[in-house]
Amino acid sequence: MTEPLDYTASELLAVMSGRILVDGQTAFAGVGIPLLAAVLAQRTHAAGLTILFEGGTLGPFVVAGELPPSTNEQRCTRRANMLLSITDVLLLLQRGYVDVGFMGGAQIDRHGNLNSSFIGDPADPAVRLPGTGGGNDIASLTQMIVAMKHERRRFVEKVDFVTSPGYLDGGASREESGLVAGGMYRVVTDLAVMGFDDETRRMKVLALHPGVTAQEVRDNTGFDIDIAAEPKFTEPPTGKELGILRHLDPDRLYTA
Amino acid sequence: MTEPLDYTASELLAVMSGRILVDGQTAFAGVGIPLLAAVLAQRTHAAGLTILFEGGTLGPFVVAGELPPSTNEQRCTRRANMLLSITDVLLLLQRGYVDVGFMGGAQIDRHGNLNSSFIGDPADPAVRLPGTGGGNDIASLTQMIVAMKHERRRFVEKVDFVTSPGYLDGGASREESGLVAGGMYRVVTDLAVMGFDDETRRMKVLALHPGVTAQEVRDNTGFDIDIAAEPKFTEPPTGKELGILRHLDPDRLYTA
Amino acid sequence: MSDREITQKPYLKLRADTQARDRSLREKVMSLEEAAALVSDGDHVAIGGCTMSRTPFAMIWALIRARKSGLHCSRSITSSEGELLFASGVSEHILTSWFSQGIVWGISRIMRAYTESKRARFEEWSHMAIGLRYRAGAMGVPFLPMRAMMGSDVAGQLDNIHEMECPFTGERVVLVPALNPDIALIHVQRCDAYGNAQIDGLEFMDIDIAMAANRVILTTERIVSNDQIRRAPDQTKIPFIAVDAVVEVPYGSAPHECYGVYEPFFDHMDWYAGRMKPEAEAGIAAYLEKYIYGPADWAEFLSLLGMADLLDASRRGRSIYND
Amino acid sequence: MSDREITQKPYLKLRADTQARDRSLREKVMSLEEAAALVSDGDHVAIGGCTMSRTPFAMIWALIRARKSGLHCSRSITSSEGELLFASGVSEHILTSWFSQGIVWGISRIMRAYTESKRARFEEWSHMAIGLRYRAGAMGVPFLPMRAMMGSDVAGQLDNIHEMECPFTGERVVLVPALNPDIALIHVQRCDAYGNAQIDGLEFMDIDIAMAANRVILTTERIVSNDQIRRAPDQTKIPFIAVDAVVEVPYGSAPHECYGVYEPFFDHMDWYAGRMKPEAEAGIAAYLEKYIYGPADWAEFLSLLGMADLLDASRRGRSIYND
Repeated sequence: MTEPLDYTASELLAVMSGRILVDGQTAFAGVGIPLLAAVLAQRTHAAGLTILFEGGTLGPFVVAGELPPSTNEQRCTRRANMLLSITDVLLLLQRGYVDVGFMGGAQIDRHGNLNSSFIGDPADPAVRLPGTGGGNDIASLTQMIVAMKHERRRFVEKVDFVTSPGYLDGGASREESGLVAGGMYRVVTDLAVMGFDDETRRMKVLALHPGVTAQEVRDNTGFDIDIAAEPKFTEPPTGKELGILRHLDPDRLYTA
Repeated sequence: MTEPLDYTASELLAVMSGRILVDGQTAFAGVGIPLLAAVLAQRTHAAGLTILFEGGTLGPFVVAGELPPSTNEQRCTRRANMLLSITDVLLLLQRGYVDVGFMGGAQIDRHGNLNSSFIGDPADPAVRLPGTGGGNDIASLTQMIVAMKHERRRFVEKVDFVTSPGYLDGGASREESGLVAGGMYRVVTDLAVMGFDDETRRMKVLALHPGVTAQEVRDNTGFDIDIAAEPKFTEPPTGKELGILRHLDPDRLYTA
Repeated sequence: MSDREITQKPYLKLRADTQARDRSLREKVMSLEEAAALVSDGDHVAIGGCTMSRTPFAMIWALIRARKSGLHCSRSITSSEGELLFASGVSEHILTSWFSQGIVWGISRIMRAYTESKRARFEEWSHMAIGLRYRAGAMGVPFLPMRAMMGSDVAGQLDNIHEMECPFTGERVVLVPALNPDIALIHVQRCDAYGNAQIDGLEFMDIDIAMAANRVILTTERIVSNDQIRRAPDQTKIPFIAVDAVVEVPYGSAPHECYGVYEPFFDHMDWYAGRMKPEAEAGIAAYLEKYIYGPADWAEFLSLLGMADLLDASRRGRSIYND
Repeated sequence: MSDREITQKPYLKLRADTQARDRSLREKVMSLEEAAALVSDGDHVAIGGCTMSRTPFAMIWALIRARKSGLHCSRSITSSEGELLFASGVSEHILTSWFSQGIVWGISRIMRAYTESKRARFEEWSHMAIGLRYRAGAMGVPFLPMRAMMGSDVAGQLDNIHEMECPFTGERVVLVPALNPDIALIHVQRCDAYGNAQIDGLEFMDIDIAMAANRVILTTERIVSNDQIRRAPDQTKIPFIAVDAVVEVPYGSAPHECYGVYEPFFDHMDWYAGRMKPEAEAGIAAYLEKYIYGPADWAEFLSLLGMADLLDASRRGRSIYND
């Protein structure tokens, strides 16, 4: 066994969420960690992964060191297979061409609802956040993967505002609201990989990252979260994975 | 006064309907007489007329001697300003960008309804005609000009089938059906120019062509049609107009 | 006759069918015959192009040769390919807005013979209604609203059209249901081996048809490299994720036209129309025998059209770029 | 606050307004100042592009200099141009899906300051909902159906959104109302003097916005001949019939990007973001003074950005065609 490698929390996040993507899938990716993770997946186990950006790009090539600042700049389009209008690329979600939506999150609750609109009372918020963008559409129409930092203030019992729907109030409430397709699939943090119970739709820990304890997850989660008595552990990031990430983001814009 | 010029019924039709078009208008034109008439208008009094084809062409240049066989061939697109999908060019009608629809007709009734679908009982027709194409859409959403031969079997009390709506049963029945915009504006034949009464929406003669009598129109119309006691007359085709038409259609495909 | 209807798929079924397709970037090049095998009897087959333009003629030719049956066909406007589909027995149901060889040739005798005798059905919708039905299918919604068709007998004789009042403005609109064809046949000027397609000139309804369908067969004048596609991704009109087969067929729309490559083979179309005049059904039966079933392959079909016609159609076709 | 709402026009009014426009093929070239005069206080102004891409920055710059007020703005995603619209007092209402300078610069302090104090309103709709609202406007229908927004608080806090059951499938869909802006501001790579516009790269929602609006101002990197447009009519994305003003403004999206011509002026955007950090409102007031009100003309504004930045942004912009 060699020495464990050094990596940042963001690098861990990118590696762990990238591993969830499957070869041949079509994935809507946000910029930052999701994009890094998706490109990492393409260059490791999922060469046939198709990336889509909500700005209108289908199947681009992301140039190392030229990561796009949003999904809407020309950097997103280099050597793409197709460019579409925003509305048309989002309609691919609705038509069912997209397997996975992959984004970051500011605040999430036990049923996987995401808030990126308001902290506090929406009518008189403590913080007005930037809003949904395509988040609501993507979360409504795909299997979602969310990558985010594991902090108590981000993992809350109930979000202040449901910007991007997860399982709403749990159980069958998502389907009953009219959202018959998609749903929250995985939440990946710097501590663990979470999924959702098939019945209750409550968040549960599927695996802890190397060296993380169940107590650490509980301490950093603002609600009661299910963790197996003998939890599984993820495999640590490999040198190859970290090397690809550092090649892609040499200035550590997203992986500092 | 010079000798009256010789011209065919189709040439008369093209000249008379072309004159109705106004400079600066945007007109949806079918092939055949409507297209010839529209190009004639452009080359006489309406240089700023914009022609649209239901195949998806906006503002084309029609080459003399290369008249398109339908609105969907590349001949329709020469030196056009824009090509759109069929659905999008038809949506220009719905959005309100188009002033005039201009087409031929197989059968018309006293309220300006057009039939291009069935002769006889639609459930067991004597003749299955080719159908609406964009006719229904154009008639539903623009001020319509129809150019057709004036024959008793074509001008009927009530069409067997309303393919392209005129004023339906007359009066306010068109608006009441939900068709709040557009309506039949003019019917031009080889005998006369017809309009519609503002109240009853019944067809009436606005002007007879040179040398045509009111009785001739009545004899060739399958319903009781209003003609003023002292009818107006149109001006005969000029040498310039006929010259342009013959230049455009040297093989007399549409003007024999 | 419920087997003469095109039915609407529930949304979850539509999604599941799409998700079951291999949408990855993979090579899909095959022969006309292999592509024909992707079409099942009874399928709803949407036909790209319009009238005599970018008709996927070679693919239809292959379907007739493969003796398909019970196909429900749909197309914006139907020309001679519809006559052949009826007369060959491949289809007894075409949903379209207009059906005849072309205005200059008068009313189709074959269309009349088959529909008036009720051996086949010409289901008539307005041009825009068909466009919006495909578009609804492409958008993944069950319907779209429109402001035509009201008051007319075209709407009156259809039972899957619905009127409603807009909840925002109180205005009356017509709703038309989505069309999601089982398979779409589209002919393009060029695409890559993965199915990224570029279309020059008039698009007709092809993009919506491709995105709405559960399977897409592209025939193409030529296959280009994926690198060429990626150099101008804003020129891609149909993405590889929606395509299931790519067949390279030069002159694949003949005797119809392919924008910028060839105009219609007018001499042949005139001759064909004349052939139907004395006895339509016997005429088209002979045509099917000689031109569809007879040739060993597509090149032999083109040979029957003749080199002179091919050169003339090509000269006229390319002339669009002369200015 | 009804003056903070964007209202929907009745169909006949929408048509009458469109028909009253001179849609003929005529020259429409004018200056930024003349084009700004086409915008009335209180208008609903739709802004083309997305985030930092093809923002009609020069036109917004001109509207701020012209001291417009009460504009209702809408845009797919709003970046620093929205901060300037709020801080200048030109607009107190922006309808958009996301509002911040850009992810890498964190949450907009100006957006927060204005919305949290209720001096201005950020009306949030999902990205697709905004796209479909413009599309409904472009199609001339009062609404479009969609399958997102349900269950969320984004829909919950809006009163002009409606749920219904599809009459064909029984499925539940959300209806979103049409947006028909009074005026649209769109920046393009090239157009002719009549307003036939070509757009390279990402289109965003610009085509729908242009067709939906009652008036369109195009700013363009360069004006080309109508002959050039007519040589490739399938490249025209916005037709002259929808355009009311054409303004030639090189670097008209600076300091944002224009696809294939220049990338964002990142140094300036970083500096701008930093300038807001200590005291956002004082920072943007100083920025407005120096960069918006101060310059004699657009060239002087570009001079303030600096030649080195301009060359670097251009080099990066053109690099998309290097492959």
